Order: sequence, then C-alpha cells, then structure tokens
Amino acid sequence: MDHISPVIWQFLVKWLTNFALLPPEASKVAPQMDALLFFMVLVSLIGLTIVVLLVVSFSILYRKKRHPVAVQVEGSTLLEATWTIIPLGLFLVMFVWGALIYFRVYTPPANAMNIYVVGKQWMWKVEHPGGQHEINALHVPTGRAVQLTLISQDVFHSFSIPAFRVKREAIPGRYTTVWFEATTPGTYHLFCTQYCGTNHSQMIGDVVVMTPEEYRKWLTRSDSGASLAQDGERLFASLSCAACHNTRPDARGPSLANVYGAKLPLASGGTVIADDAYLREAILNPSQHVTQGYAPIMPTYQGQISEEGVIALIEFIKNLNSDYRIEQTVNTTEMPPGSEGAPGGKTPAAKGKVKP
Amino acid sequence: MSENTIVSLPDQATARIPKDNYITRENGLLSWLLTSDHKRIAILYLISITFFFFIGGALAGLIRLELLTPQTDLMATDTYNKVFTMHGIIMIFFFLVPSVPATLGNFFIPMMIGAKDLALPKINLLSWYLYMAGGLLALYTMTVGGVDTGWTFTTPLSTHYVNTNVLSTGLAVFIAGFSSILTGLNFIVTIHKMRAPGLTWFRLPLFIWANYAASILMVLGTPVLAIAIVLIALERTLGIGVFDPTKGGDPLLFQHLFWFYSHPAVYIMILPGMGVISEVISNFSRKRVFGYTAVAFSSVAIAVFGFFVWAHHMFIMGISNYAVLVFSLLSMLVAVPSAIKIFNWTLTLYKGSITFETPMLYAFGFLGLFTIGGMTGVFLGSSGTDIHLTETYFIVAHFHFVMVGGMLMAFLSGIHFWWPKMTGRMYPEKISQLAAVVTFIGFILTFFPQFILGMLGMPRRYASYPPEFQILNVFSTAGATILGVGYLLPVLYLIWSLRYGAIAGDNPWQATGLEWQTQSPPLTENFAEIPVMDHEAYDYEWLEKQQKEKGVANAG
Amino acid sequence: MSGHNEQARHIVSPGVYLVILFALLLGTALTVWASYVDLGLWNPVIALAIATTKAVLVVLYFMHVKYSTKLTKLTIIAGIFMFLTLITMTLADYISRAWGSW
Amino acid sequence: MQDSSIHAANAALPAHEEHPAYLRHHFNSAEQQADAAGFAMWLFLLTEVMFFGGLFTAYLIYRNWYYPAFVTGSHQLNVVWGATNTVVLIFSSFTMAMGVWCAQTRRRRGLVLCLALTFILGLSFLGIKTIEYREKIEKHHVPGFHYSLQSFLDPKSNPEVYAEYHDKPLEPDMARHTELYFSLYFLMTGMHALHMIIGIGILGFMILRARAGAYTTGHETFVVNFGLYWHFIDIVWIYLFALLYLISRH
Repeated sequence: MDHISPVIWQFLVKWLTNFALLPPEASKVAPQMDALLFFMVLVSLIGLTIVVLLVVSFSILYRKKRHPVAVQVEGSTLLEATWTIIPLGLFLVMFVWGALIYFRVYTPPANAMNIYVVGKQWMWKVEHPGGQHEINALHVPTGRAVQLTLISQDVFHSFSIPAFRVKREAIPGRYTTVWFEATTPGTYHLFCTQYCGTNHSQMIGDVVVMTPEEYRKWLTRSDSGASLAQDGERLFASLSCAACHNTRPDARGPSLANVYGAKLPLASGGTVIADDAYLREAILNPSQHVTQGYAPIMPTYQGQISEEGVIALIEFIKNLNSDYRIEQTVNTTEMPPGSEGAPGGKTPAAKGKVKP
Repeated sequence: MSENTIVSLPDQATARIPKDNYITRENGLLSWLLTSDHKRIAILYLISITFFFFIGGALAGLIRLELLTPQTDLMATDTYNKVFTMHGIIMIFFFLVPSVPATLGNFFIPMMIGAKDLALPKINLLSWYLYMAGGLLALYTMTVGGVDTGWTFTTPLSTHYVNTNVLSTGLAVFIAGFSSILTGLNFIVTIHKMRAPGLTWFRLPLFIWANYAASILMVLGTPVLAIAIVLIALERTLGIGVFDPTKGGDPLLFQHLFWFYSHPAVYIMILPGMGVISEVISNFSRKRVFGYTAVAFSSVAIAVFGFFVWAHHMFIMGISNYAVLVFSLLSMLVAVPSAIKIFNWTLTLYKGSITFETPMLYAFGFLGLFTIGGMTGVFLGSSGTDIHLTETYFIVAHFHFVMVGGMLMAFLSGIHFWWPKMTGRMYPEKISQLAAVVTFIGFILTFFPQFILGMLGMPRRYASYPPEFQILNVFSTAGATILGVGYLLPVLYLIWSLRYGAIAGDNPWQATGLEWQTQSPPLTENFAEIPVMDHEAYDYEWLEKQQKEKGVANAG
Repeated sequence: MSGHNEQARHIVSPGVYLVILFALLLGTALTVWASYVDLGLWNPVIALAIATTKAVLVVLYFMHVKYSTKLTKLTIIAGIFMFLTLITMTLADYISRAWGSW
Repeated sequence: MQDSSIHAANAALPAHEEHPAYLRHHFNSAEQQADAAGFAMWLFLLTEVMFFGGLFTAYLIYRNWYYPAFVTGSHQLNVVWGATNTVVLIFSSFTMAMGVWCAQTRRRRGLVLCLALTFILGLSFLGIKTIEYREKIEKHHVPGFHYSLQSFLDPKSNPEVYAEYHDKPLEPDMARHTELYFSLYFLMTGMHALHMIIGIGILGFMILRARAGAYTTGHETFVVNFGLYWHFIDIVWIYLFALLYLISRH
C-alpha cells in the first residue's frame, strides 16, 4: 500500500475507525429522530434494491442476444395500483412519524428553563436568565429541558446542534423557540446553517453539556453580577416604564405583575396569552396590543431598545410576582416619559438601550 | 444486424448526408442569428447552454477545491460565497431550466408532432436572445465583482445586508425568466394547435407529455419569481418595506413568492429529462412504455401537485406549524407520481429486447440516481427529519442527485440519442460508453459522501468546516475530478463526430417517433409532406411493417 | 371551411358591447356607493363581488370568452385557480400563524 | 344586416388553395394561425395574472396585519379621480371592443376611429394618474422620498380629507405602516400604469397600420389579441380600484 500517499492513508484509517452515519446522540429527541431516519434509510435501500435488482435481472434476461424479439406488454392496472398505493402508504407513515417528531422538537414542556439566543452577523449571543452572557457558546446541564428563545438582529440565521438533532431559524423581528434535553456530557458543534453573508462559515461555536453540578459551578463562575431580570429592571427604570405601568389607581397602563402567562383581554376584542412574543410586540408595536380598559397612549420603543434589551425587559416582567419591584422603580424614576434622557444619577446605566 | 445492438447504419461507402437540410439550406453567421427555424435555434441553445454549463462547472470545481481542506486557503470566504452563488445561478437559470426543453424540446417537439415549426418561431428566436442577454449580464456581474446572496436571494440579506451586485444579477434572472416563459408558452401552443392529423393526445410520445407539463410550470410559475425579483430590486433601491421587518414587512413573504416558482422549477428541470428517459428506455428495449397513460398522467400530476408543496423549503423558518403539516402531507403526495414513473420504466424492460448503447447506459444511470435522489427527497419532505437534515450537505446531495444525477444524465442520454438526427452522424460508441460509465462513477463518488456529510450535520455554504469532515470532502473532490473528465469527453468526441462520425441515415435506432421518419439532418420544413399518424406511440410492430414495405418497394 | 371559420371567431354585435358598457358603469357607481355604507365585514366582500362581476362581464363579452373554445375557457380557469392557490396557500400560513404554536 | 356582411366578407376571401399573404409558412391554414396566436395571447395573460398575483398576495397579507393603516391610507386617495379613471378605462375597453368589431367587419375608418379613441382615453387615464401621483408627492406620501406621517398622526393637518372622514389619529407604530400601504399603492398602480404605457405605445403603432388598412382585410388577429391585453389591464384596474381606493369610505 506504499503507493497510496501516507497522509491519505492515515486519514482513511482514522476515518474508517471513527466512521459514523450520524453525529453522537446527545439529546433525548436524538434517538427518536434517528429511528425515523433509519426507517427511511431502510425503506430507501429496499426500494433502491428492488429497482436495481429488476433492472439488472431484466437486462440479463432480456438482452437482445438472449431475447431477440420483444414481447409487447401493455400496462397493468393492478401493478400500477400496487406501486401507487404501497409508496403512498409508506410516505404517509413517514409523514405522520415525522410530524410527531416535529411536534416534539418545537413544543417545549412547561417546566423548561429558558435561554435566550440572539443571532447577528456573525455571532451567536446567548443570554442566560442568571445574567451569564456567552458568545458562540452554549452551556447546558444534562437532564433538564432547555428551551431556546431565538431572535435575529439582522438577517435569517439558523441555530443548529447536529448532536441534539435540533435546529431552528433565528428570524429578524420575531421569536422562535426550540427545546431539547441533553443527555450526554461533552462538547458538540454549534452551527449557523442558514446562509447569512460573508462570514457565515465562521458563525460556529460549541455547545457544552455538563452534569448538573458542574453546570451549577459554571453558572457561579460566569456570573456577570446582575441577572437578566435585573438588567431588565434597570432598563425598565431608565425608560420610565413605571410612570404608567404602576399600581396606582390612576395608572395609565396596566400593572405588569403576574402578567406573564396570563390571559389578557384586548381592547380590540379577543384575548391573548402574554408570552414572550406578545410582550415583545407590545413593547415595540403597542397600539395593536392594548389591554382592555386602557387608552392606546404607549409610545413605540421600536429602534430604541436592542433585542437584548427587549429580552431583559421580558425577563424582568416574567419575574414580576408582585408589584413591589415596580414600586421600587417608580421611586427611583419620578419623571414623565420623554424626558428619560435627563441625567440618570439615580438609575444605573441600563444595558440594552440603543444610543441615539 | 448484430446481436448486441439495434444500430443499423446505411452502407458507409455509398451513404451521403442529404445535400438539402436545415444546416446547409442557408449559409453565413447571420442566417443563424436571424433564423426562425426551431432546429437552428435549438443548435444555438445547445452551444450557449454548453458554454454556460462549463462556466458553472468550473465554478463547481473551485468550490470543490476550496473544500479539499477544512481551512479557507484557496479563497477568502466572500470569494467562496460569490463562487457558490454564481454556480447556483448559472447552473439553475442558465443551464438546468433551459437544458432539455430549449435544446432537445425545441428541436424535436415540432418534429415529433409532425409540424413544420413551433407555433411562434420569432418568439422562439426572441427567447434565445433574452436567454443570451440574461446569461451575458450574469457573466458581466461575475466579472465586476459578483454577488454573494446565494441563488435564493434570501431577504433581508439580499435587500439590506450585502453590497454586491444584487440588482444586475436579479435583472439577469428576470430576463432569463422571460426567456423561459416564452419557451414554455410556445411549446404549449404548439402542442395544442400544431399536431399532425391523427396525432391524438394519447398517441403523443411521452417526451411531449413531459415537456407539456414542464411548460405549464414555466408559464404559471416564472411570473411569480419575476415579481419577487422586482420587489427585491425596489426594496434595495427605494426601501419599499415589503420585505423589511423594521418597516413591518415580512421577510418570509419573499420566500413564499420565491419558492412558489422555485419549487415547481425543479420539476421544470426534471420533467423534460423524464421525457427523454421514456423515449430512450422504450427504444432500447424495443417495447412500448409500460403503462403509457400512467406515465403521461404522472407528468401532469407532478406539474399540478408541484405547485402545492413550496413551503416545505421553509419548515424551520417560522411558517406556522399548521402550514408545516399541510405542506408536508402534500409533499408526500408529489413523491408518488415519481415512484410510479420509476417502476413503469423498470417494467418497460420486462420481456423487452434490450441493448446497451450509450443513451441507454445514461438512462440506467438516471434510474438509479433518480431513485436515490427521489427517496432522499422524502427525508426532507417529512417535517421531523427535515429539522436535522435541512440546510446541510444532505440537501446539497439530494438536489444534485435529482438535478445532476437525474437531469444531466437524461440530457446526455437525449443528446446521444438524437445526435444522429441532429447532425446526420453517429457519435463514436465505445468511447461514449466509457464516458457514461466514468460519469456515473464520478457522480457517485462526488455526491454520495455528501449525504453522509449532511447526516453528520455539516452545514451547506460553508467555506471552512470542522476537520473531522475532511475525508468525505476529499472523496467528494476526487469524484468531482472524475466527473469533470466524464463531462469533457462527450464534448470532445461529439465535436469530432461532426466530421468523422459514421453517417447515420434516417433512422439508425429503428425508433418509432415521427422525427425518425424523415431524413437526418432534417429539412428546414422537417417533412417533405405532412405526416399522418395512424398508429400509437412506440408501436414497434408498425415500424417493422413499414420497413418491410419499404424494403419491398426498394427491391422492386 | 368558411362556416367553421366563422364559428371560431364569433362576432359580438355592438349592441351587446353597449349593454356591457352600461352594466360596467353601473357596477362602478354601485361599488363606490357601497363603500360609503357601513356594512362591517361585508364591505370588502361586496366590493370584491362587484369587481368580480365586472371582471366576468369583461372577460365573457369584451374578451369574447363566452363564444370561444373550451380550451380558452379551461386556460382561464387554470389561471384563476393558480392565482387563488398562490393567495390562499400563502395566506393559510399567515392566518394560522396567529393560532399560536399548536 | 351584420351577418350578411360577414358572409360577403368571407366569400370574398381568396380560394382555399391560394393562401393569403399573411399566412406564415409553417401553418396549414389561416384559421390555425389565428387560433394559435389567440391561445398564445391567453397564455401570456395567464403569466400576467400570476405576476400581479404576487402583488395581490402581499397586499392581502399587509392589509390583514395593518388594517387601520390601510383604511386611513386609502382615505388619502381621491375617490373622485379614482372613479373617473375607472370610467375612463371602461370606456376605453368599450372603444377597444368596438375596434375589434370594426376589424372583424372590415371597417377601416371605424377601426382607426376606435383605436384613436382608445389611445386618447388611455392617455387621459395616465394624465389623471399623474395628477394623483403629484398630489401624493406634495403630501409626502411617497415611501422612501421624504415620507411624512403627518397626515396620519394629525389628520386635521389635512382639512379636506378630515372634513370627509374624520379619521382618528393613528398611533405612531400603526401610522408607520401607512408607508407599506403607499408602497403597495405605488407598486400596484405603477405596474398597472407601466402596462398602460406599453399598451398605448402599441396602440399608436396599430393606428398607423390600421390607416394603411392592415387589419381590415381578414387578418385581424393582432387587433383581437391586443384587445385581450387591453381588457386585461382594465380588469386589473377594476380590482385595484376596489382594493386600494374603496377599503372603507364610511
């Protein structure tokens, strides 16, 4: 074998020893996905074998030398029906099976911990609720359902973790979600799979799966001093949201305590569940999301808060279990909206505000 | 007649190419550039398409070279992005879409239905000029800096986040779209209005059915692409906001409009190829296509269902989950007619009398590769597995199996099959069989590893990649080299055959189509007198009787 | 052949054109009037219904489709069908997005 | 009376064997040729339907999303001009249809007159459209060019429109989306006007040829097919008028 270049030879050996059809299965959904994939591969192989076997055996049996005169055979309705119905049946099985997996991957369980991901050209910014920030990396514990809430700041990106068999597009202007439960500790690839411009191929990173203890250690190690909700609180104060969203009887806006997940009656009729997407819309396009009983006077914050800022605000609102915290912010910012540019000696500089 | 072939050539010592034919009728460059003869326009198309194919091929070569190593060493990422974008645009809009229809279709649709020309000959010429204008504009774009949006022009990347030549590329695609609309329109009118007496719909060769179905897609789909491109251009220049999320627009709307054309477009590309395969398999097994009606209707079914599945390109992109279910289900349905076709072609071989000339070898290649390509399409149509496989090399491998393994094989099969009719001379058989085998091997080696790469999760459109994917990429690049040889060979020997090929005579393959019942190369008006069709398509017994009578007449 | 020829291109008389013209003008007046009346949900329905009636009149008489071959009629139906497919299937996505995730 | 004239005309056709000069070589009969051309024209109109289909889809989506913006946006359009233009186009469709009739019954003078009337009506349509566009420019309602939200944030700044519809001021986030309405307005009417301009150009060419008697010797295909195109533009406008001008006027 010396006539093969040693480098290639080494490569071959290395590859053959590590040969795999699929990346490691590191999430709970991965084995389910793989089962369907193997089923499909199997069906394809059987189909291909049938076609190839037929073609080869006909080619041998009926080659001109052996079978000089063709016998004209018209079609057969029975056969046509057979190869219409059997593939159709198989495809429908694949459809249902696939739909079940799709349903599973994109329906997070209620108790999932939420991590925010903002995609921008060309990096992934990950925001943990505890205030840990990561770039092009994602640390998650095993044995716990993790929901990712994704959004893009510019173009379409796609957050892909092949080892988990999950992938979701990060869309400009809209939240998308995906969830997984990691099972095996290790470091796995994180890719942006939607072409997003020049450095698309550099928008990659690592997903680090840790045992719950190590994860806890990592969390304390990467503490940034303030949780996401605290960031949101500062922003809430510096934007003077509490000027209207407070608990006074004459408050111009609804109180935000316990609003997350609640069913809100809308001024335009109908109700809506106040989830992340709704809260984001209500901040950026408030007039279309007015709660019943309030006047549509809230100004739009489009262009004034970055996506991270919106995330921090949502996280803040999510954690509002009582009006106490809002009252705190009211006390620190007693000024009408519009004059929030006043020297904020009392409010610490809030992250997430777009500088004019 | 030999035992291994159906080819029967006239006595080479006495045979001559007929003096009066469409090539010799008029001379000079202008007689070609201003021609309205569908056969000459087909030749113009053939030359220009081949030109664009090799440009697209060269770009593919660059892509494969870059991917030989995990790092970006041959070109910078932005260059790489421009290269794969141009590869996609040229191959899709300037090769695959017009390939079989504009060359073989243009040449043979009128002949197969016994007409003197297409219904609108001047429009036909216009569509070639539009095609060239679009193509040259695309090349111009490439020389002045290229474009790096990917052939899908995804918004808001293409409208707000790149500074490259999106406008001129868009214009090129827009113009090429017009060319394709006019070709499709011309075919539909011709097939409806110009059929020879006696040629009913169910006597038409399946090549006609397939092209008819593809033409419907061209006429109904392409305008939507046109408006999508117009909107992109206006969004870029004036900021109309229709696709701009910051202005309340929805960037996904662009993808709806784009894929409304571009999904049917893959059927525009593959259907005419399927038509070629029907002709070739029938002819080289001397049998009527098994289940003629089923194959004919499956073409139409593909065309109709092909319009209802476009959103399966957007399963993970934020369309509603309900839409995902509907489009996934419909995508499963559109796979069925393709399966029907595969089995009908296979069963056509049953009790035939099979020979293995080059067109047949390519057709066998098509059968195998298209089966794989089609089946892997189901992987992507099923919403669950699509999550893992979409946007990876699995997609790349899938559509190259369908487009290159399917369409290009069919195109080469058709070119070899009709070469004697187009030029009056045979191609050299042995070397062309070799080329067919080389192409097949090169193809498998190039694209099969990409399935595994995709399953492993390697994203598409990456200039650099994690090192563990290298070995499969090396395979793929090695295969591409072989594939390149496989494509270069036919160009060389086909050109050689123009002068030195054996004289083919009217009907070297003993084929039944009307196009074979006239001289080769044909007269400008195709037939000395308008033929009357009095038998079914692929009626080899009729042909035998005909030849016997002719033999008697000649002897007498 | 001449008889066949005549049938292929039926000549519509100016009288018919005149009637259609007045019908179209009436439709225009009607649709403007209707838009000033508050009919709630029915406003767009009525506007589109009137517009469609007008379009059908134009197609049938001005464009001679009433007298043309089945092929022409089929072509038009195919076109309208694809037009509606594009709109309804795209809107299906947009409308069902509002239903929430499942 | 007309019927008899048709018969006379047909009888005057040259005998079947001698093909008329306009019959192109690859057709077997003039009838086949006219059939093919007509069918091709219909297919072309199909592509036009799909082309506008993309715009209508965009319109419907954003109208559903931003209905208040679309309503107030449409109040800024002048319904009188819009209705006038509809009437103008309907008349031009009528004169075009009469033109086709003249060609079919071989009335050269009538044909020239009808085409000229259609030409003039077409030009008037564009003229009115120009007036409307100018008004939009003056009010800064052209997206991308100093677009101003004033008419929507403060409807009273626009007394004429306010007097008629008493629009409530839109909230700023909704008012922004009027820009989308006007984008679609300009896109759709602009595409339509572009088709008109092309049509008028062809009409001019046809008038010259018709004066020379080109369409009144039995070969009226071109006039018939152009008529189809013209009526199609009319139909597009009928829908544009209903969708852009008449969203809600009460």
